[in-house]
Amino acid sequence: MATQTLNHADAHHDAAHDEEHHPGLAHHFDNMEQQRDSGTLGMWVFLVTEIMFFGGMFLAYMLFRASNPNEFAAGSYQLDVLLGGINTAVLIGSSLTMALAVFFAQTGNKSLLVLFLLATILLGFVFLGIKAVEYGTKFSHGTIPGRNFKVEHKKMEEYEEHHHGDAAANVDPARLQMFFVIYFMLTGVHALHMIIGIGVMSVLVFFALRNRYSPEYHSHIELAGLYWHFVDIVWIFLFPLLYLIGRH
Amino acid sequence: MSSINSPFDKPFEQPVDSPGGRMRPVPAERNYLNADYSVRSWLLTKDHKRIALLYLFSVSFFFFIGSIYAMLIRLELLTPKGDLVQAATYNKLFTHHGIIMIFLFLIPSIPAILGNFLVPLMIGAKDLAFPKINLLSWYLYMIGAVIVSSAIMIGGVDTGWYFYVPYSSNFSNTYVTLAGLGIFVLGFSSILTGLNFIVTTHTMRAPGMTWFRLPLFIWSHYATSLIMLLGTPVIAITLLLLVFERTFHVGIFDPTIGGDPVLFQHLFWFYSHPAVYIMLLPGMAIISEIIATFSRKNIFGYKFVAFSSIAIAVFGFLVWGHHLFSSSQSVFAGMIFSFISFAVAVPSAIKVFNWTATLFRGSISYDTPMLYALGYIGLFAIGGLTGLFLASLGMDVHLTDTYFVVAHFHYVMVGGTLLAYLGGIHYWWPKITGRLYPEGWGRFSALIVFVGFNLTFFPQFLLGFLGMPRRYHAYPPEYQVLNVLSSAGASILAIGFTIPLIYLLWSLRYGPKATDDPWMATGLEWRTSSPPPTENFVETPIVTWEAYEFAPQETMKVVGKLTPDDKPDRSSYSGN
Amino acid sequence: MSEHIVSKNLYFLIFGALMVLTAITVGVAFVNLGPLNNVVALTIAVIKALLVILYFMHVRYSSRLTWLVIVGGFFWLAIMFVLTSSDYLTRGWVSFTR
Amino acid sequence: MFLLQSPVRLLPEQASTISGEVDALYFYLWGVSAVMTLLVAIVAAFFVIKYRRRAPDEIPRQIAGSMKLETLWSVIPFIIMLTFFGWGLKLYFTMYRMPKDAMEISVVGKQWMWKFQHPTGQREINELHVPIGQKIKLIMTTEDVIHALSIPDFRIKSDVVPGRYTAIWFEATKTGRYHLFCTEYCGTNHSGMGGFVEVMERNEYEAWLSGNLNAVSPIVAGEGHFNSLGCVSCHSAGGAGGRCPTLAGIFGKQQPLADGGNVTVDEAYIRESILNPSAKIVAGYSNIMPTYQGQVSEEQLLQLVSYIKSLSPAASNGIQTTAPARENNPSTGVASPSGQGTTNPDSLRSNPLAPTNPNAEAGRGAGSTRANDAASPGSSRPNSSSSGGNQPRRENQ
Repeated sequence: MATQTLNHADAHHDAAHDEEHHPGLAHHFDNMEQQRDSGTLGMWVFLVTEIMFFGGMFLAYMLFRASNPNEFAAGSYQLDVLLGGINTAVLIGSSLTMALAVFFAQTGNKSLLVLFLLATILLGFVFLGIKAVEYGTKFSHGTIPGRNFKVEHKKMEEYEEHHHGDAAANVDPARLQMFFVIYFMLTGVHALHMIIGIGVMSVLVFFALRNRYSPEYHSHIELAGLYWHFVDIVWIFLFPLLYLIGRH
Repeated sequence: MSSINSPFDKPFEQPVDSPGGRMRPVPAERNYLNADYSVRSWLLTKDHKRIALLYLFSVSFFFFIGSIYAMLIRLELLTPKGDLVQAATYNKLFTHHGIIMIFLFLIPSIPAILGNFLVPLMIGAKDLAFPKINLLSWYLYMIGAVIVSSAIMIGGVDTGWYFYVPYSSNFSNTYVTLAGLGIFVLGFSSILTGLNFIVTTHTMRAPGMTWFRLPLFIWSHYATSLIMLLGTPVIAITLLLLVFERTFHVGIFDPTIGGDPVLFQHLFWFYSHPAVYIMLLPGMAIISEIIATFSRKNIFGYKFVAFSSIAIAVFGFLVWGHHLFSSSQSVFAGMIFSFISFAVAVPSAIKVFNWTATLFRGSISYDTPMLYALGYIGLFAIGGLTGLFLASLGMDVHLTDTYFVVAHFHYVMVGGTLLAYLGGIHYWWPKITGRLYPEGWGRFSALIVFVGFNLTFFPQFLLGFLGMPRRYHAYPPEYQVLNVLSSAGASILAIGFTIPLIYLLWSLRYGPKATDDPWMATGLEWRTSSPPPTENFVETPIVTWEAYEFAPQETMKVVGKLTPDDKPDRSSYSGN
Repeated sequence: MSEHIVSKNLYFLIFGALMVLTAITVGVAFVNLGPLNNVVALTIAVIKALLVILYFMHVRYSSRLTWLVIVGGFFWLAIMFVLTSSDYLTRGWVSFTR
Repeated sequence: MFLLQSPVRLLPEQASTISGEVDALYFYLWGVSAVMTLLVAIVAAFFVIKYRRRAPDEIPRQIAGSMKLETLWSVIPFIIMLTFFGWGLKLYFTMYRMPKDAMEISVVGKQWMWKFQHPTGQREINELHVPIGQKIKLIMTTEDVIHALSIPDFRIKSDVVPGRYTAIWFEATKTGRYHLFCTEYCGTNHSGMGGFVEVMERNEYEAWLSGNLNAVSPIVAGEGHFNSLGCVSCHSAGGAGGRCPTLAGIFGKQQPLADGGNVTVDEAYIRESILNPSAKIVAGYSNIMPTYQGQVSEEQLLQLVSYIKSLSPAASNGIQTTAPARENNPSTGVASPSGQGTTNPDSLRSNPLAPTNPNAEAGRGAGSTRANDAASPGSSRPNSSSSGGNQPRRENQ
């Protein structure tokens, strides 16, 4: 009879067989490597969907900036480049701490893993705090898109002074709003991703403290790292595109 | 039982117990259905087969809700005057019909039900790569469905399923925001399903299951998943922007403060055109399987059919602008989009020709799934070819937004996808439930569906060329006769959909028990018991035969011995 | 394929490079280069993103499949941008007055 | 046969110059589709019958595939599709490339009605009267949501998008009443947003125009807005531009911009310059113009555009009404509306195309069921209900 049956363990490498008993191995995977590869691929595929998600807003940014260049420059001028710059540094710093957390997960150093995860969370909160301050300023000036949108006249005058004599630099206040729509949508969705990331990382700290991770099994940390770095990359593009146009 | 059988042991090795080989009694054994009967074991299951059944119930429910809306629409259109319902109500009817059928039925139907059930079985895996995410995707589907349903129940939506701004953002007084959020959530369900399929196909294949030994079902689902992953985020952000615009009046799509309504159309169709292929490709997946099994032939030009799925997925992303030919899009862009739209027709044509060629010198049986598949080929050919009318720039100007478009996409969606879905449900019914459905009733209802479908939608081509616009509550009296024909067909179609519902439910209790492989098919899913055990296979299968290898016994390879080319290492995907 | 462990020093090096590039991009923004401002800002941003992807996200040491996934993602983004622009940039080509 | 004798039509009227071309493509497409579908269906049916299963366990000989066949059935359909593409493209250019010598009618869509204004100033709602044998260009926009204007018997259609101008043109070849639909879903009464196009003989059209004496041409009306909004104080129409660019003679020309680019002055640019003046500043001028967003309606905008176009005689589209209007109302001072209603029909009459147009139904309409009642001159007056197909079709409102 042309029937093939195989002893389960024979189908796999010996190494795989050893790993079968790892508590972190889900029942439907053959071995840890298959499980880790699946997780990594899954996270990358998820990040691709994130690229497309932010991509829609970047497309809107591109088209509206192309049709309202002066308004975008003027709007950008009204953002605080210092706070934006600090936030960029904070986020890059948090990427470093995240990378180090992965490093210590790989090398099995539990206390440093927890420390750097906490550092990442802390930097995340610093970023969100600064962002909140920026949002607060805009709220207090009424520069919030919507029916009650107000132009911050002081900043506008500064901007016009900065560009005095340049005819093309005049700004239609109604369309200035479009910059702030894009600004709030992009930074808001980005901040939402930060908050989710902080939440995920808090869970990881909890798991790490309960000794769940080892050099063999730490893909949660790696995947959270990939996500966090992605959020960092989005900001790397947002910073020059939102804060740095119209400065010269 | 349930060791791994080669595709051909049964017809040659085992005496057939009864004519047709259908009646072999299956010992009562543990399978995924009888493993646990508690409600909790269903609602918290991580078994892909049980999740598929959860999807089957919920998706079928919404299909019947959507059909009721369709019947009401056809009833209203019996007479030229808008006399059954008011205009505002009619607008809600077609909007609800569209939203339910597209987002709650067509998009999840085949991938989430049959795909979920079969992808792990066909590649010889125990489950999808992320079972919890799979369950999460069903819950997201249900949450999205509840949000959409509540929007419908508290007052409804009247924007059309495509939510064109500025009507949806600044003018409609209906529950657009709620419906938009519901579809946003449904989108995530779809993304997670796609993600699971992609990863599963890459990392979970059984030893020896190389890419070109995969059933074409898997290739098509892989292509479908690509679209789900790359397109759905864009509709998510588009709807989010719409909800923002509607809630805060921020003017992203409002021209009076520099916004652009056509940008919405670009973003919307960037997803929604490829979404057509989310609905179409899984249907093609089923047809490939059915044609092969019921003609006992390997699919003619396997690689062409496999890569045509990928080509459709890729080209499908390049053609969305053909929905904007008369929307003030630039003429140059129209030219590009038109050209690529014709290019996407080539892989579809390849599939149709290859299916037809597969029949050549086959051993063709006329079982219900095959009848649906043959109907599919004809109707999909008409649906696809009439799509070319709409891709042709000058022709589209006259036909767009008329009933011609309605007829065209119903030929593709109902004549194509829905027929394939019904064929697939019949084909895998023995595997899913362990029971056989009554064949005579199956053939009869397939015939009814075919006739009713053509009567419903063919007159709409004529109506469209005459100029009858879509979404019209009342219409000039000279269009009445064709509309009456269409409504008459719709009632026949409704009967055709109701009969399978009845006899399939009947078969759950009274249907004869199914053997492991009632059709003498080749896929791995037939190499395990019907219904399969929770872990799918008692032993991990090792694949040494090609897809659809209906080889006569004497030329068959010795099954079970790995040749040097067959890499048993499942994770061998990485790096090659 | 066992996983590659990147050394700590490399992480610090990348971090330093990212900070320097941030400083440069801010500095350049205050100099008027005309349309070149955008080019410079985006080029620096792309370089920074590449550094993060290649080293912090270990893609330099990852399988070809990972590369394919990433390249595919950005390719699809490009499709969306290019084809949408093909409408917006050519609106004036056939004007209604001609 | 029942279908052919009943009031049911299976084909739309061919009532414009492009109808025939569109129909030719349509039948070509159906022809190819029918051949291909039948080919697949017949071959499949033949196989299905010939190779039906004869024994329950038979396994046919397997066939892998054929590179030759695959190539054949990829390349041949693609070549056929290229003909679809080319023909469709040619037609599309015909439809959307506007003729120079067209009469311009402005169209404003609004939930749920169509508002038309003739070059001589007559306004209509949901009815459009046009002369036969005359190229007519519709310049369209909307006050609220997206609509689409469709005249199936002319095979033309275009979306009408807020914030933009779109245009379609046609030349009617047959008198009669033709449906006019809104085909882009626009809200509750979408299916009620439509009416009829009444194609009339030239002399009847003139009679119809002269029945409406107190009409003000859009150019004159536009000039009125030009004065009352204060545009004239800066953009003095005579051409003595100081702080602002002169508007005389600019239409259709390239204007250099302050940021180094160029812009062709067309309807869309004039509109944008009124509503968003800072968007494209002409080189050498400052951005001092205030926006008129919210101060002018879409109809007033269209009239302003007409007026500014009339200042550029070379580029204006050579329609009969433009030149007399400007000559009779020199751009100084307010126009006299009384002169308008009479001048323009005169100018129309002087048009060589004006007398009775012989081409109406001579060579056309063989297969149409509606030609008979629609074509006779007497029955083509507004509101003359003729065949079943021409009855006013809505009950509500």
